[in-house]
Formats: sequence, C-alpha cells, structure tokens
Amino acid sequence: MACEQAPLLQVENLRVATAEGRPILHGVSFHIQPGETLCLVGESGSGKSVASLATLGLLPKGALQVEGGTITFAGEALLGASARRLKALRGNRVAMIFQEPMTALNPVLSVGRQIDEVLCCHTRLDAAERRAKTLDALAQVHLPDIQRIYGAYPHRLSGGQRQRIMIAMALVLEPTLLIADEPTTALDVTTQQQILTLIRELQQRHGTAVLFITHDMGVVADIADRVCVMHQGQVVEQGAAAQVLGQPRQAYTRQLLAAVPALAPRAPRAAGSAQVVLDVVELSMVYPGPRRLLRRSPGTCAADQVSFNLTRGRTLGIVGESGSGKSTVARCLMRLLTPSAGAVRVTGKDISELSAAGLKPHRKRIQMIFQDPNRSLNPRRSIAQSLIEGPMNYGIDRAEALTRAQRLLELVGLPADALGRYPHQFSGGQRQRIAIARALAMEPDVIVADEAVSALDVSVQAQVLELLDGLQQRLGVAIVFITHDLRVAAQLCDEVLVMRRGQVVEYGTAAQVLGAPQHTYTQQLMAAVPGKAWDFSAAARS
Amino acid sequence: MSKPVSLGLPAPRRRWAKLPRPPLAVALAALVLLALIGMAVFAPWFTHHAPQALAPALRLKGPSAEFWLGTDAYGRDLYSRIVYGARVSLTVGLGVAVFSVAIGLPLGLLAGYFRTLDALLMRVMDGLMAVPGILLAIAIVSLSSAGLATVMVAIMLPEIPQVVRLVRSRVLSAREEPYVEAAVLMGTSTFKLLARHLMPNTLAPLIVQGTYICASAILTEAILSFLGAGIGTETPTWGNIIAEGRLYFQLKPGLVLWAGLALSLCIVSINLLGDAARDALDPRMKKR
Amino acid sequence: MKPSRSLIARLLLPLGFAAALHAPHALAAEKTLHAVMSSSLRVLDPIATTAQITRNHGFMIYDTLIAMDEHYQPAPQMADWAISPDGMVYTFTLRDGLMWHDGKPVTATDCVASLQRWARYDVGGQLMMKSVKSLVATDAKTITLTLAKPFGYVLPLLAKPSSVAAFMMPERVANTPMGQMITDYTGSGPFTFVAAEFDPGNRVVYEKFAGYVPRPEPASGTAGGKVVKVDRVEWINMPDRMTAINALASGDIDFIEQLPMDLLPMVQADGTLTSGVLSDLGNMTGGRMNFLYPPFNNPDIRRAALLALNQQDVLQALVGNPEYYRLCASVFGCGTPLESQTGGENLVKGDHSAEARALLSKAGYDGTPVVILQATDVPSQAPQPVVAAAALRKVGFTVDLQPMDWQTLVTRRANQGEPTKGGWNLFFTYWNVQTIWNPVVNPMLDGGGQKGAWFGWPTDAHMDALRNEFVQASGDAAQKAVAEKIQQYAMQQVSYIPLGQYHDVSAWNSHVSHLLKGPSTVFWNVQKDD
Amino acid sequence: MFAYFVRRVLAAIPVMLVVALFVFLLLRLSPGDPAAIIGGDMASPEQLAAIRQNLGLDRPLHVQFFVWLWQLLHGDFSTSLMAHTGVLSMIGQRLEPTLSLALVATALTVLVAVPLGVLAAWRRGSWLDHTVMSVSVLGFSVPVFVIGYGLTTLFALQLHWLPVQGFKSIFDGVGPFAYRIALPALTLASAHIALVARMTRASLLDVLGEDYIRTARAKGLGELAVLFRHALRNAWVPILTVIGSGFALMISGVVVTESVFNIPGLGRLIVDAVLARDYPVIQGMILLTSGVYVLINLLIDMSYAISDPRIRY
Repeated sequence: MACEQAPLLQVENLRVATAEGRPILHGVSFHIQPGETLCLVGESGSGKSVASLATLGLLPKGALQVEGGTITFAGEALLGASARRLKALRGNRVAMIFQEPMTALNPVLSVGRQIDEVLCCHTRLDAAERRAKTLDALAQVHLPDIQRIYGAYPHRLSGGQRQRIMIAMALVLEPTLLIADEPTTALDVTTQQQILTLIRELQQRHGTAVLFITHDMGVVADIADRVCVMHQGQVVEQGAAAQVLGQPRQAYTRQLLAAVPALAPRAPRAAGSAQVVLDVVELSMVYPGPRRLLRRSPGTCAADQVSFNLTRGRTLGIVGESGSGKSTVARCLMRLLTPSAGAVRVTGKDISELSAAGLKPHRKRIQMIFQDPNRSLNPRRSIAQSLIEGPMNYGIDRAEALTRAQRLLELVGLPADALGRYPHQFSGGQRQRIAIARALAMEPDVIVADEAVSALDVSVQAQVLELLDGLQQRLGVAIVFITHDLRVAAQLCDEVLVMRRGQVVEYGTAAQVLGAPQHTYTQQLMAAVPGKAWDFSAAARS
Repeated sequence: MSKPVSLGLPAPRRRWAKLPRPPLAVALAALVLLALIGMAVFAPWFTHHAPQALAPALRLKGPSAEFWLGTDAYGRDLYSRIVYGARVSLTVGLGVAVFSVAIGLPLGLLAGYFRTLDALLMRVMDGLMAVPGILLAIAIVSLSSAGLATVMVAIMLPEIPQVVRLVRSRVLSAREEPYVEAAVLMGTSTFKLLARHLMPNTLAPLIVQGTYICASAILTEAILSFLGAGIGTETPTWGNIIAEGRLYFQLKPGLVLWAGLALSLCIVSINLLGDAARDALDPRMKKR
Repeated sequence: MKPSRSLIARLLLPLGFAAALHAPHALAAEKTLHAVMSSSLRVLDPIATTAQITRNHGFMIYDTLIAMDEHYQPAPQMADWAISPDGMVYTFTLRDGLMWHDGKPVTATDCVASLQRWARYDVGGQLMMKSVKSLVATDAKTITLTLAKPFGYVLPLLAKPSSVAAFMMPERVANTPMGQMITDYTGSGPFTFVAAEFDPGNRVVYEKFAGYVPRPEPASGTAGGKVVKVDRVEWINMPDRMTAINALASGDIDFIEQLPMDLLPMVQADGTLTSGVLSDLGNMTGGRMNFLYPPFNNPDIRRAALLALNQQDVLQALVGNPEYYRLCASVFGCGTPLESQTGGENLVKGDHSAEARALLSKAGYDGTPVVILQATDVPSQAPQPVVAAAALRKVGFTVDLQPMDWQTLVTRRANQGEPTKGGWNLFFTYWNVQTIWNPVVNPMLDGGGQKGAWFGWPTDAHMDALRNEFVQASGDAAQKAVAEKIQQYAMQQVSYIPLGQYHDVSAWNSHVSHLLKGPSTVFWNVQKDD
Repeated sequence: MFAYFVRRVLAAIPVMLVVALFVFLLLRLSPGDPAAIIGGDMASPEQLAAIRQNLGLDRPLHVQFFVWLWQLLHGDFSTSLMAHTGVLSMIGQRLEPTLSLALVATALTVLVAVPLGVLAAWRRGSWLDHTVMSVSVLGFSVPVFVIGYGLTTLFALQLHWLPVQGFKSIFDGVGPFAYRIALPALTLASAHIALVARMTRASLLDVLGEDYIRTARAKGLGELAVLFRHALRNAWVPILTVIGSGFALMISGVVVTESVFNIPGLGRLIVDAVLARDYPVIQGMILLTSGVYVLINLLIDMSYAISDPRIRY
C-alpha cells in the first residue's frame, strides 16, 4: 500500500442529513490514492451513493444536505468550494458514471452531442477537433461503427453500448478520478464482464483512480484494490481487497459475504413424487408487430417451442439474460398472456386455450410471485385483505380465510399482527414474504417466481431463498424459478433451463447444466459470473 | 409494535405525514371557500333585500347604507344578488364536478379495461371533444329551456371525455401493476378488480381534476351568460351578474368587479386547493 | 440556441414597436363612412322580410316610386303621379335618367313586376290588391293602376318607409317566386351593394352609384334628392355595445345607429361626439297575451294584468333616460294622427295594483301560472318581461318567466299549444311606430283567430268590423272617430299592452354632418369632413 | 410515419361523421325556425311555409341529412340560409382573423409561459415559484371578458397606447397588424399562459429528477444548458399537448374575445349562426372545427416524434 503518496480524494468525517434532519451519513471517512480502485460496498440505504454524490456537490437540492466533515480533492477543499469551481471540476477532473445506462443518457440528444457537450464546456476546441476527440473516445471504448453511433440516439443502442458511451463521456477529458455508481448492476452478466474489463483497461491506460460503488461482492472480488464496507451510514470496515474479502474483521462483513450464494449447484435431491404438475409442450409466443398501412409487419418471436415439465416438490430454474424470453414464458404459464401455440398442462389440464371463465377453476393451481415487492401488493389494501381475497374468490368464508392467512403469516415468518397493517409499513423482504404467503393461500401446485429475489439485498435475498426452500419441503409445491442470477439458480434449483432469444439452449439437472455446461452460451454465462473464483463462504467462515 | 427491520428502506410513512404544513395560501383558500359556501347556504341571514326585488326607479345607484354595493340596471340590490349568486354558481361548480366524475369514472374504467369497448368509447369521446364546448352548451341550452339543470348538463358534457381519458390512462398503466395481475391470478372477478384494485388508483388525480372542473364550470356558466345562453336573470348567478353589468363597465365598474371578485376568489381558492391536493396525493412528490 | 433567439427577437419586434410603427393610413382619395347599425344584416331581400335592418339595406340600394317626406306626406321619388278625378285611376310617370346598377334603364315593366311582388308580401299591399282592378305598364315610362272599388290608401302604402317598403327591382329579380329570396342585388338606388366584400354578421359594403341621378328637391325623409356625398359606406356589426362606443370615440367608426341609452353620458362627456334622435316617431314596446288559454282567455284577467303593469317601471328598466321615452297608452302610438290614450290611463299614471288584485280575485283567477317568454340575447326585449313578471307577481299572478334566445322565442310564440306544453301566455316585443300607427297595419288588432290573427290569436268579429269601418271611412275626421272607438275597445279587450314609446338615440363623430331625420336611417346627404 | 398519418386520417372520418350526425340532430331537434328569421316579425304562416319549402326544411330529417352529406361529398358545403353566401367562403372570410389571433396568442403564450414555468420549476418552493404559480392561478380565474375590458380600459382608454377594437390583416403591414392584435392576443393568451406555465413547471419537475439531468450536471454543464437543452427538451411532450389543444380551441373560435375586440372571427360566425339557426353554416363550422381538432391532435402526436427520437410511428 502506497501510503507515502498524498491521497487523490480524502473524505473525512462526512455527515449528511435529510432536510428534516434525519442523519444519512454519520461521519464517513475514506480516501483514494491516484490510480487505484476503491470499492464502496454496502446494501441499499447504506449511504454509499450519497457519499459519492456529496463529493461532487450533486446531492439533490432541498432533500439532502452536508452537515459537516471535509472532502479534499487533490489538495483542494470541495465542501464550500464555489458552484463555479465545482462545475469546472465536474466532467473534467472528476467524472461520474451511473447505474442505469437506460436513463443516465438524455434520450432526445444524439450520443455524439452529449459527449461533445463535455468538451464544449471544459475546452476551447473547435467543432472539428471536438468531433475528432469524441470519435476517438468512442473508439477507445471499443464501440463498432463509431461514425454511426456518433449520430445515434441512446434508445437505438443496447444497454452495454450505452454504458460504454457513459464511460467514453466520463473519460474523454482524462479525469484523475472516476466515480462509478453501480455501473454494471443493470446489465446482463456477460455485458457486465465486458464493461468491467473496459474500465480496468482504461484505468490502466490513463492512470485514473476509480471510486467504484457496488453491492455485488462478486464484482468487488474482481476489480477492487481496496474495499470500504458501509452499513447504515457508517464505514464498517476498510482495507485491501484480499484482506477484507479474505479475513473480514467485522461481523457485518462476514454476514454480507456469507449471504452470497455459492456458484456450485446444490446437491441433487431425491425426486419425492412422480406426479407431473406442470407440463409445457412446444410453447410459442409471437408478439404482433406494429401495424403498417395495409398489413402488420412481422411479429417478434419471444418464445419458440419451449418444452419442459416439472414434478411435485421440485424446482426448475429458467435462466437467461434480458430479452431471452424467460418472462414471456412465465406469463404464458400464468395465462397472463395467451400463447400463440403449444400447450400448458397444469396437473394434466391444458389451460393454454381456455376462456376467462373456463380458466377460473384452474387459476388457483398455479400462482405467481413477482419481482418488485413494492408493486406486487396493493398499497391501499391491508395485508389481511390481500391474503383473503383469493381464497374468498373460491368460496372460502371470510373467517376461515382469515385463520388461514394468520397461519400463513406465521409460516413465512411474520408476526400475526401484520394482518391489520398496510404494505408500506413493511420492508422489501417482508413484502416478498407476504407475496409468498398470498401465493400459498391459494394452495397451488405450482408457484412461478419471476425474478422474485432480484430486487432484494443479498442478506434479505438469502433469507427469502431459504424460506422458499423450506416451504417447498414442507408443502411439496413445485416452483418455476426465473432468474438471471446463476448463483441463485445454483443454490435453489433441481433442474435448470437456459434460454436465449426465445429458444431453449440447454435443459437438464442443475448439476449437469451449471456444473458441466455443454452449450457455449451456457459456458459464456458461467464464465461471466463475477467473483466466480472467490469462495465467499470460506471467507465468511473465517 | 416492533420497528420493522429496515435495511435502509425509507421509514413507513402515513399518507399525510409527509405533507408540509399547509402553506398560508392554502389555508386561506380553504377559509375563503368555506366562507363563500357559508354565505351561499345562509344567504338570507346576510342580506335584507330579496335578490329579485326590483325598483326601476332606483336603478344604477351607487353604494349606500341601503344598498351596500349599489343597485343594478333593474334597481336590484347588487350585494344581495352576489350573496345569492354564490348559491347557483357553487351549485353549478360542485354539481358539474361531481356528475362529470360520476359519469366519466365508470366509462373510463370500462374503456381502460376492455380493449374492445375502448376503441368505440374513445371514438365517441373524441367526437364529443371535437365539438367546441361553448357551442355544444349553447345548442343544448337552446334545445331545452335555460334552467339550472340544462346549463349544468351543457357544461358537463364536454368535461366528461376529459374525465374518461384521465381514468382510462390511469387504468391502462395500473392494469400492468403486478398486484393487479396477482388479483387476476387469484380469480378476482372483473367487477371487483375494477372496484378494488383499479379505481383507487384513479381517485387522486380525479380529485384534482374535479377541482379544476369545478372552477372551469363556474367560469363557463359566466361565459354562457355573456352569450345570453345562461341561467335567467331572475336567478342571480355570478355569471349573469357580470354579464348584465358588462355594459356599464366603464361607467359603473362595480357592477362587474364585485361579482368578478367573488368569482375569482372562489376559483383561485378551488384551484389552490386542487394544487394542494395534487401535491399531497402525487406519489412522485413523496418520493423525494 | 442562437438561431432560435434571433427568431424570437424577430417575432417580438413588431409587438414592441407596434405603437411607433402605427400611422393613421391616409385615404385622401376615398371617403368611407363606417357605421354600426342596430343589428346585423342577415337577409338581403327587403321584400321577403320585414326586418328593419333589411329595410335600411333596401333604402341604400333600391329606390321607390314615391316616398314619404319628413312630415309623413307622400312625395314623388322615381315617379310623379296623377289621380283621376274619381280617385279610381292612378298614373305614375317615371322620371328621366333612372338606371339600374348594371347600366340598363328602368322601365315601367320592371316597376309593375316589383309592385306585384311587393303586394304579395306586404300586409297593406295585400289589402290594396283586393281593391285593384289592374296594374299595368302602359308604356316604357308609365304605370297605370286602376281600382275596382274605392281605396284611399294607395299613396301612403306605396310611399311608406316601414317594412315592407315598395322597392323597385329589375323585372328578372322581381319575378323570383314566392318563398324564394332574391339572389341578384341589382337596384337603382343611390348606392350599390358590393357583394364581394359582404361578410355576413360582420360587414356590409356599399359604394356610391355613379349613375344615380338625384331629384332636384332637397332631401326630406325618403323623398327629395338622394345626393351621395361619400364614396363608400361600410356597415360594421359590433356585438359588444361598449366596444362600439369606444370605437366611435377613437374615430374607428363614424356613426352608431342605436346607442344603449345608459351609455349616453359617455357620448355626452366626449366633446368630439354628437348624439341625437333621427326618427321622431320611434318605437312602441308592449306585451301580447295568448287569447287561447287560461288565464288570459278571460278578458277580466287580461284587464287585471294591464292594471298591474305601469309604463314608468318598464321604460325605466328598458331606456332609463326620461328624455328619450314617453308614456303612451295609445294602441296606435303617440305623435301619430290617430293617437288616443282612452282607456289606458292606468298604464301611465298611478299605482293600480290594488285595483288589479281586486279584479283578479273577482275574475276567479285560480293560480294558473303565466308563462312569460324572455329573449335574453336581444337587449331591447330582455328587460320588459323581468319587470312585468315582478309586477304581475305583486298583484297575485303566478309567473313562470322562461329565458331563451330570440330564435327560440320566435318559434315558441308561434306554438298554439297549451302553455305547459310548449305554448305561452305572454311575450313582449317592440314595434316601429309606423307598423302600428293605424288599424290597417297594426297586426295586434287583427281578430282573425287561430287562422288569421297575429300571435295570440284573438277571435274578435267586433274588432274586425271596426277595422273595416275604418278602411271605408273617408276623410281624416271620420277615420279618427273610428280609431277612437278601436282604441277604447282594444283597451277593454287588451288586444295588447302598450308599455310606452321610446326613441333610438344615434351618435356620430363631429366630422359627420347633415344626417337626415326620418323613419329610416339613410346615408345619402350625409357629409364627412376630413 | 406516412402510413401512420394515413391511418389516423382514415380513423378520423368516422369520428367526424359521428360529430356531424350528432350536431345535425341536436340542431334540428332544438326549437328554432330559420324561416321565421328570414320572414321577419310580420310574416304570415303561408309565407313561412313557402320559405321552409324553398329551403328544403320541410323535408324529413334523414333526407335533409343525406342531401347535405351528398353535397358535401361533392365538395359543396352548401350555402347560408340567410345570406345566400357559400358556407365555405363565409368561413374563408373569417379564417384569417381567427388564425392570426390564435397564432399570435399562442406565440405569446409560448414566449411568456415556458420561461416562467422553467423558472418556477428550477427554483421550486422559492418565492419566485410561489409568485409565478399564484399569478398563473389568477390568470385562469378571471373571466376572459373581464380581462378584456380591464386591458382595454388600461391600455386603450387610459394610456392610449393601443386601439380599442378592430382587426387589420397582416398583409396590410406588420405594424398595423400588431397594433390591432396586441390586446386581443394578450387577453386570449392570459388564461393559456397560466395553463402552459403550470404545465411546464409540472412537466419539468418530473424530468428534473431524472438520471440524465444528474449526468448533465456531473458533466459540469451550466444550469441554463441543463434546464433548456436537457430538461425542457425531454419535458416538451405534455407542454406541447397543452399548447396544441389550446391552439385547436382558439381555431374553433373564441367568441368572447372576438366580441369584446370586434374581431370578425369564426367564433362569432358560429354563435351568430346558432342564434339564427343557420344550419348549413353551423354544420360546416362543426365539420371544420372537428377536422381541425383531429388534424391538430395528429400534428401534435407527430411532432412528438420530432421532439423525441424514441417515438416512431
């Protein structure tokens, strides 16, 4: 560790509070040396993003304010610096990239123009020079056909390309510090891997220091020189990456590490029952294309002859990157969409062509858990109302439904008094438990969980996965688990089905598919999982 | 009650808890509106002239102890007319707001939920919107007699498509919400789905829209009076007081301005309350 | 951003410098008189309609055979006349130099066709034709009218300036079938109609007709020399009456035909403006009851209603300024040859509400609501119903005042159904005094019932007999005596309720002069100085 | 884009037919007799009947409707019952004043309201915001004729800066045109300024929380560039909608402003026609206004695609 050198960025005892005075950061301190990568790790609400935004004076006005502490950049105090001075530093000496490449680029300005703006306001280059420099920046982030991309609008580009553009924009003036706030979280694993490689490459080329904010321990393991763990507005532990990940000193750090699911597939379970509860045969779904003057343009095939089956008490994982068609399959199973072709047999009955009325008796056999716990419960209805709605639709009287709801809440580990409360009074993990209870209230044979833990922090995610596993063992329900996260799939699933562009690429037991992938695409996916080389459970045990 | 084990999630919030204390303007607006409603309901207590009592010999007199704001062109007490005028104007405003929401809400729900109905219903609504509202109102008023009910119907008709559109757009976005889909999966009937899960989503913007409809209905009544298609002069409304007084604007501006002041105060208040309601009910406002 | 900023600047420029750039456009060559008339010209056929504005339009572009001077005496205009000693043959001789706007000469044949068309539409003309044996063009310049039986009203009818005046049109136009309106606006009057610039509801444009040869006598009423002293007259319709006065004060317009009386002080306070009454007879306002249905099928209740009303209140609300109204209980109007107040004294003085109440209870009024129609969009007809409703209520009537637009009223009042089923009991309007000034033209005195009578439909053989007596009476004194009887009887029966007479006040800019007094607002003789 | 345009135009036809039929029935079922206006006060029943027969008003309703529709299909908008002038030429005469007024008022609205709204959103919660918003509430709380009279009294009668009434064509010179149109345009714009300023503020507030605004600030851009180049361009769609529908409303005629300032526009034409029951004029006007409404909505929708490259038709 090169301590003799003066740090590039020094944050001392930074305190930030909301406008109402609720503290968000309680005296946070960290520093970055020139050229190094510091990972700021923490779960949501830990204050890691706030700390980075405060550095550039970008805290949302009127909502958050700095209460105290110092931020020094290259020997210059930033807190208290004039707005003009901060403006001169931003984009020039210190650049930032953000989590959502979808929303971080202005949708109505061309890509070239947005990069050009940076040059425009920080340099005195003329238009031709700026254009040349912009094109050069685009080339450096390995974008193809840079002339076309220069004039393209963000919505024409893929998520990975957009993030490359964000990086090009950030690095075009060769800043000494790059703040990257969860830059790969919204990306598919393979893209994430490419972006991480790119950041590392450019960092080495330009000697940029990187403040990398992430919640993903795998990413940390892959890129960090040093790690700073944050929890509830405080720095819990910091140190060299190998040390923090390898020999964590704090319980919280260990807890975080322990929650990271292992990539190794779970031990095969004995098949309990031979009853096939869900049988999907050559399911296809074609979305109609936009209407032209006289005819429709050809549609998009989101699912192409997907077949699989599931026996009672087993878990099938459907994995794939965004756009692979896994959610379409889920919605077809639920008959939220009517499939274009193929059959969906739930406990033997084909529901793929039933009318709304004919569907009703079969609805309860298959239930769903949604991704976003904030939106899957009606905010205006109490937990009890949400839980008894389904059973009452099927003729169970209110009192009995309430008793059942009470029992289910206990089953998912929530206090009984939760019944009278409303969704906003619960945390995300708790809400996901309620959603599980709601699905179970219907006594289904199959539960489809569509990215059911993706929106949760790792520690909560671990608890919910554990709960699902436990419930399955107790109730014998079959689960279709849809996820983009191979670690999660490995931990939970008996069988795994890999999808790509609507087609099934590989389908087999978890051990086969994840342990010894045959298809190159599956191999690529496995290779791209961040931190795959690191055994987190070992570190957590230490 | 145990504190939820929050991992950084925002603290539970009560619906109104995040509201900053109502700014002075909003408090004032509520006060003004209450005063106007009180004035309308208890009009006889505030006046000592009947609003219709005419005395042509005393026409167009200036303010006096007997006639606080003077008399109009028929020698009627302007003050009494303005006080009683609050009755009709507020009835028109509230009535139009309530009825157009009551009619537009179910139509909007149906249009938003049933694709097949949507196309037909929205074409009809488009057609209704394509006819200039004032024209429609004049036509309807002359179709029937120019009574309170007719005027209200005439003002209401062009408002309904707006409500339908609003409700429809909310339903269209809400029907994609996972909790709505969850309800579908639990076999909830369409009626219950609309009533329990979709309708509540439309209420907040509807309240806001309702206040705007209320305000614009009062104004439209005034414009109809200006065009001679409003409520008859025997029933004082702010609209017809202003419309009848407009000839004297340069000679006796009070004939227009006092009623205009009451009208504007009322509408400013309603609008301010509408804005406050929007800020309070808008989920985006709470996010920050 | 730069181009858009300069664009904004360019857009702002005219606004910012508007006042500076404005220069009164000098039109030295052409003298245009801008006039705001009392209503907008909708119908262009002055024979087919009785609308006053169309009559005024008629006097702009058409001429009449004979005219009425300012003392209401017939005088030659296009033609001189001779009457045979027995009074049975009228010979009209066209004067020289008469020319249609298309340049063709006016012939007797044209005039005969025009007279025939006129006689089909005009009430008086219809009456006259019943006594006419023949009406022919004896040569290119001579028209001969031969009576079958004595009829003393030929000249007054042909000369009358009130609707419908006997305007002369080319034969091809006059042959337009009944019910169809003319579409060819060729006349022989002092102005031509500029069809290309006609914007209905907004503007009517007339140009001086260069080929018009005025009579040598000075102008008087519609008689005398129609000497045009401006090049162009534009009638502009201004729906907002206050705007019109402001426009007059600022010189945008030169003349307002009908000033809202309450705004007179604004004109009087402005030194550059003049106001005055151009028509000395003015208008009579009044109410007409429906004789078919209770309560007003009972003459006592009609009389009670008459007693309940008083002209002072109505005229105060309608006109306001006592200088311009007069109380008048004569069914023929006041200042007319047949004026008589007999039987209407209560209308003009004193409070008779006690009397009315007594009569009402004596007549056994059962509280049947009186449906009063009110046209809210016509300022000269809106106040009467309101005042009347209050007065009727005061004496014990139940009143249902129904506001509506004039068009609805026009349709409603033609409805002979029950008042509760689309009919009515009472409506108010006003008449140009010349349309009521004798029993021949006064529509309210027609007792022809549901078939023949005017709205209200009284069936009154006695009244019709009296009217016949009037037509056959010869000599002013004899006519006057019959008229007196009619007046008395009409008041008894309440043929209609005269509510007083008032004048329209016109206003003009002081550079306008030599406006002619008379029954119709005319624009010849008018001078406009720079 | 073209296919979209054609499809939308085709889809508008049934809407306009429905409107035409609706208005036709509404008119014919309401009391009123054009013959009575044409014949005047003293016309006899036979005269009225003759006039009705002549105008075809005595024919069954459906026949009248189809005759009108048939003529329309041949490009004939029929003629005014009263003035015997072609409906199309009557509308043509009134189009310029209305169009001028609408354009100037809309331009005024955009120039004043958008910057005000941006300012208010930028300084959200400040006295500036409160002032702009309060004034704008006032803007649509005062009846338009009161605003008109007030402005006339102040600017024309007291200060003598501007004329009280009238309209001059822009072809008579920009100066006189602007001189005459300033007050009516301001009157007309007042309520719209209020509305657009509020919409701008609301729409901008939505956008100001977006990530790309943070990105723009993080790039070191100045506030003006952030607000106008980044925020406003993204907030434009709802603002454009309000401006566009306001414009459509103005085109269909603003009878009150036209009356107060004596501008011979479409609003007065249609109200006069309704009061006179001049059916062909009313029907023609309704057809025109509903057509304009449909067209402007279409243009607004298509302009979304220009202001936002994500939208494709």
